[in-house]
Amino acid sequence: MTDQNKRIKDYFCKHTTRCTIEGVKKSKRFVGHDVLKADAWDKVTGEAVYPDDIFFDDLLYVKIKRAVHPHAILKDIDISQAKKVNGVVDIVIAEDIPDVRQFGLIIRDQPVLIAPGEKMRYMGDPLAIVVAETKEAAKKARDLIKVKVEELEVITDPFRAMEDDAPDIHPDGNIVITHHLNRGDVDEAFKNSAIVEENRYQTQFIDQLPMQNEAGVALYDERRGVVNIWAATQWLHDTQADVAQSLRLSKDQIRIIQPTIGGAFGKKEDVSVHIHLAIAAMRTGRPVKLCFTREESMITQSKRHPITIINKTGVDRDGYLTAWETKFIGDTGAYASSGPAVVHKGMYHATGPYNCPNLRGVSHAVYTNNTYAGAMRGFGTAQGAFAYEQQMDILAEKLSIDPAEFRLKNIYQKDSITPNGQQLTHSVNAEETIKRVMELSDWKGGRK
Amino acid sequence: MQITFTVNGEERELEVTPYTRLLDLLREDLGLTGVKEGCGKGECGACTVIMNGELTASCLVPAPQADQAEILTVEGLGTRDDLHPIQESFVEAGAVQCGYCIPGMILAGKRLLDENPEPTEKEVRYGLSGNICRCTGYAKIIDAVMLAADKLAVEGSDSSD
Amino acid sequence: MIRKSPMKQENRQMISGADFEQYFQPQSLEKALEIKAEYEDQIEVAAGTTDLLVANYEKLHQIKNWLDLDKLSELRQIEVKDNNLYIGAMATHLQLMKSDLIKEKFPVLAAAAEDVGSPQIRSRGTIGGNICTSSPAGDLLAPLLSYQASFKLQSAEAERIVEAEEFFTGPKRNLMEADELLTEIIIPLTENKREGAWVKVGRRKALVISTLTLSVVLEFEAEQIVKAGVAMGSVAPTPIRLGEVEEMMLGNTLAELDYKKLGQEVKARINPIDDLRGTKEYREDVAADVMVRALNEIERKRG
Amino acid sequence: MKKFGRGLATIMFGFGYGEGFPDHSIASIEIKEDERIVIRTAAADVGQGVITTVIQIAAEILRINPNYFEVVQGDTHKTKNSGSTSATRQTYFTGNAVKKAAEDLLANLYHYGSLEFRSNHPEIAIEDGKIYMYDDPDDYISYWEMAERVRERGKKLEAEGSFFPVTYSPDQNGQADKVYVAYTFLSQVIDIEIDTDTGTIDLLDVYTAVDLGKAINPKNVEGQIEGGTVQGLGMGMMEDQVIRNGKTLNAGMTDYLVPTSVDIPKFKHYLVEEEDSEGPFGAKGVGEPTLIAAAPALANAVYDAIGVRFFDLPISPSKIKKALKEKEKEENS
Repeated sequence: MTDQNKRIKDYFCKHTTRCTIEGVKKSKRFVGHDVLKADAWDKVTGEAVYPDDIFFDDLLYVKIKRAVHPHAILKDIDISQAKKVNGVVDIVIAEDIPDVRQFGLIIRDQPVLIAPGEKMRYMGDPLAIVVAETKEAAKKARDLIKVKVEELEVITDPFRAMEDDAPDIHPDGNIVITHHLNRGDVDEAFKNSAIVEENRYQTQFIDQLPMQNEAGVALYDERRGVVNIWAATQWLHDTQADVAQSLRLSKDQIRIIQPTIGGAFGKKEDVSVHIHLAIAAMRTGRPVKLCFTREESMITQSKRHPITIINKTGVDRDGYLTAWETKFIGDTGAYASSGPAVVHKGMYHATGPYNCPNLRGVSHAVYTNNTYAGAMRGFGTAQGAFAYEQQMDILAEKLSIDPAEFRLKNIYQKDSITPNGQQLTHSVNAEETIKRVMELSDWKGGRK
Repeated sequence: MQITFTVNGEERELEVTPYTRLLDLLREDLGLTGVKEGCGKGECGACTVIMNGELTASCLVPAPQADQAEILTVEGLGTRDDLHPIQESFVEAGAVQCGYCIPGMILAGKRLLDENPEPTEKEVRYGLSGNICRCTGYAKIIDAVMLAADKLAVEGSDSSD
Repeated sequence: MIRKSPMKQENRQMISGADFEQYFQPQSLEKALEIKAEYEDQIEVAAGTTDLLVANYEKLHQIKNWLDLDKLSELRQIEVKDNNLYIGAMATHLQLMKSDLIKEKFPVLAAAAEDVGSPQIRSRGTIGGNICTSSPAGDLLAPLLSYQASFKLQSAEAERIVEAEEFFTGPKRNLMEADELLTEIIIPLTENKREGAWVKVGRRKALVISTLTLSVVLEFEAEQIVKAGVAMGSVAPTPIRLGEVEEMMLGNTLAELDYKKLGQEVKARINPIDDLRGTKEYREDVAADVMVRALNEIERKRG
Repeated sequence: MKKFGRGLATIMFGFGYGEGFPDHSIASIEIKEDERIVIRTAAADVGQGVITTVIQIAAEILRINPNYFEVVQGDTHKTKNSGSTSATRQTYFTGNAVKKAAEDLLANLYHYGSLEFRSNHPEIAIEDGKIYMYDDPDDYISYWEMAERVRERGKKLEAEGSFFPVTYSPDQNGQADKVYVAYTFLSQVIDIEIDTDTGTIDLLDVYTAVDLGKAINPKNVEGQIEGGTVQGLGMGMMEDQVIRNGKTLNAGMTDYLVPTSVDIPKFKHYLVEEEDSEGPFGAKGVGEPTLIAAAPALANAVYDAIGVRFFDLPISPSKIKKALKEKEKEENS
């Protein structure tokens, strides 16, 4: 363990990446050149410290007892058996932390722990924080926690969630947010279109699956009143604020230090281990560690939104888009997370990079009892592209035009107007990307 | 129970329990945190080590089965100032993004090149097929292993001179 | 405010919370069988542990008794005796795929071993483990059925030989008794020319549990098929051998077979389910088509 | 039988948070006496390479080898807000903040240099960590020495830069003058083969052209294209977290599948570099756009191969096989 002691000191500065890259290279230009990655040396030698690589002597291990049903009222939680497991140091339930507030990226709708009388809304909801001397003791105690619940209707589908008689998952109803897009006269334009094509698209839940699961270590510096948290986040200061407000501390009392981050892709925007670690560290006065398993990570943390997209697209005889009507209904699961931004960002990109003067759209982000959906690379627009780019191919075929030609006819140019009415004043080289990819792939036209 | 094994050329004697995985033993008892846990079920390759000459998922080895074994982790390959040619290739090919899969990838690449010093691209792909990477799309990692093959070939011919 | 835990002091003893009692690592088969006889189903058998540690992930500390066969090098042999191939139960997938003997005499088994999981799994996972786990998706199982393998089950008191076909009784179930260990896999050799084909279908190209496997092994005297082994995995509660389809092929030459019809016969005799890896309908349709593919491959190999 | 198919998709992505959301990054750079140049930013490097990007930008402006740089990142108590590593924004936002800080620092090197050499700015040369008069390169002051002299003046050789462009919140019709700071465009052609026996897709080649303004580090951009595309292809053909009645049936990597090294296609890239964006050196972000075209291009390629459109993701072997059967029935009747 002496190796570890030696390293503990380094963790306060391990977030520093020393650039050893260019060595003897004499070039005076660096932008536009393949400068080797500054962090690669640490990563190819195994020296890079990721959150779960941090150890302290006297370290305690944390496990979280999670929901037993996707939608149920917690009636009773019994930790008496769990407390008897040798090596258990603390088991925290909601009544132990009455002042702690809900957290969340955009809407603070996520509870830190579910209290009796409150609802669990998906399988990842936390019921208790178990802290023990060993991982095994923590796991054993977690599995001995007994829970009684009153089961409610499980809402699995946003369309069911939007029905009048569906139970409310959150007090303000199941539609988190609605956005609209309106430009020009869509109805008139459809009437004058040569072809109108309407299709319904459906995307799926996707896990960002960064190779490193959520993990972290925390240590409470009682003298200064500062909780040090070593854990990944994509937005350091926002996570700091979210944790601080939840624990009713000042921002300065939460210090987050990023170890090396083992991938994120949107999954590490939300709070994961941070608040529970802070609570465990403050209550025990000892360093604490919490690492999610892959299963826990998949069940508990955010997903890519499944979005139902209904696209109705009109085109004139010459192959120019005339009108586009779209609906985006996104399943944001049990909590809002980035959902209130994701679904309509998808809609704002509903037409792809194509000129279309008449446009109507509506988007809803809807609560269900599924694992909550949040940010993932593409942020609603990946789902949208699956729909709009198939619309384009379908229309091209009906018009008997090469799909690349059809795109070139409609592609944005400088001064084109986006669905939001934004005039594109600079850096609009979409047409060139089509021409270049045609060249690169030796494109010879459409379907054989 | 007591086990004796060789890690990165150094003989170690350790007290273990059967529910300790080789992964935990290496990371927690020996501080070799270049061995990573990505799934705990042999489905991702992040915990790959070379055990008795073969690629092994250290998350699927109970510690007592490591008794008498010879184990190589990424820490045993090269250091920051003296990289092994395959580590160097990963740096130069731009194969490293988040880096979490990289120690396992490097060992998979090394095992492949030990057996097959002049692999085809297809053979490299199969050699790395037990290691999941979510960042790079594998292309630059495959490049890195091909580059390492070239470097090792040159090195080999130099030393035989 | 977060208050300090009242439990903090009283519980500071260093203790694991683990339930483990015994770990046996016998040096001889005889000793292993004794231990198995004593503990019966109260002990977990550890071979390559690629299934055991997955099944017990996060619960390893709850395994009370371990019987580790790792030191039984006698169970890692691959050899020919009396016109039979004997494979020790502890032989790994890697051993199988690299064995010249198996590549030459039982190429379908070698090919299946090469398709198991990943290099990391193949170096540790054993043929005995694959058999004893008895998953309908176990990659070696269909080839073992089509080569008409049998398994030697030993207890401290007795031993018996069981045909592979009879061994599997349900998903992850087999007819091993609690005091028995699988020690050897026996596959008959033949003087006849034998040709086979292996098909593994999965949702990606590596590191994947099979959606369906097919193993076809035909034995020829001149051009005539005199023996046939057609077996599949992941299309029924156990890996299955399709005896009726084999019957239809016997006595014929390849040229006399209607491949497409045989595909339909295969499809009619399997009973797959819908699961995450594929639908029932998918497995049925693919089974028919890959049977045709397998027969074409055999025809091509025979030139 | 194998059936070849080719599909095209073109996408756009408005990056940055946009929509009037306060979106900014703050960074600082300090030249130290001990031959280090320290960049401080809270921008999270999740593997994409922002550390390297900001070093390249600062090295370019400050005319000194990247070797001297050290990046302090990811500590709430040592850095100021850089915004999130999301929305494809770090190269553009933190890149600009670092560039501004570096420019401020360079200007101050000239300022203090002109004081030391008692000369005008145009007479001073700055390169390779040295400040000197054009007519006497041997009589130079190193950056490190200058840091010391500036300290003696009671100041630090340090600068902070921020980037805080304006966007506007859309009205109830979704309309505003500037909703996103800029858009990245990307076109991709994907070639596949479908095995009609098994309904599985073989990925052959992927061709990509991306309008990214300027590649600060072309190799890292390629890494983004390859990684993003493979994630997009995973979305297109295999990834699916199955949640039934609120419970995930495939939690874990045994049955939640992402592509392996044997599943991926070969790549060819073209970078459209007009250097016409307001990002550093004309750069735009590429992180997210590299994922987006893959699934639709794949869907279009599947249609090209077998004449069936799929409106649900992922396009799994089960769905393809069923569609092939139905199509065959249709054609026979």
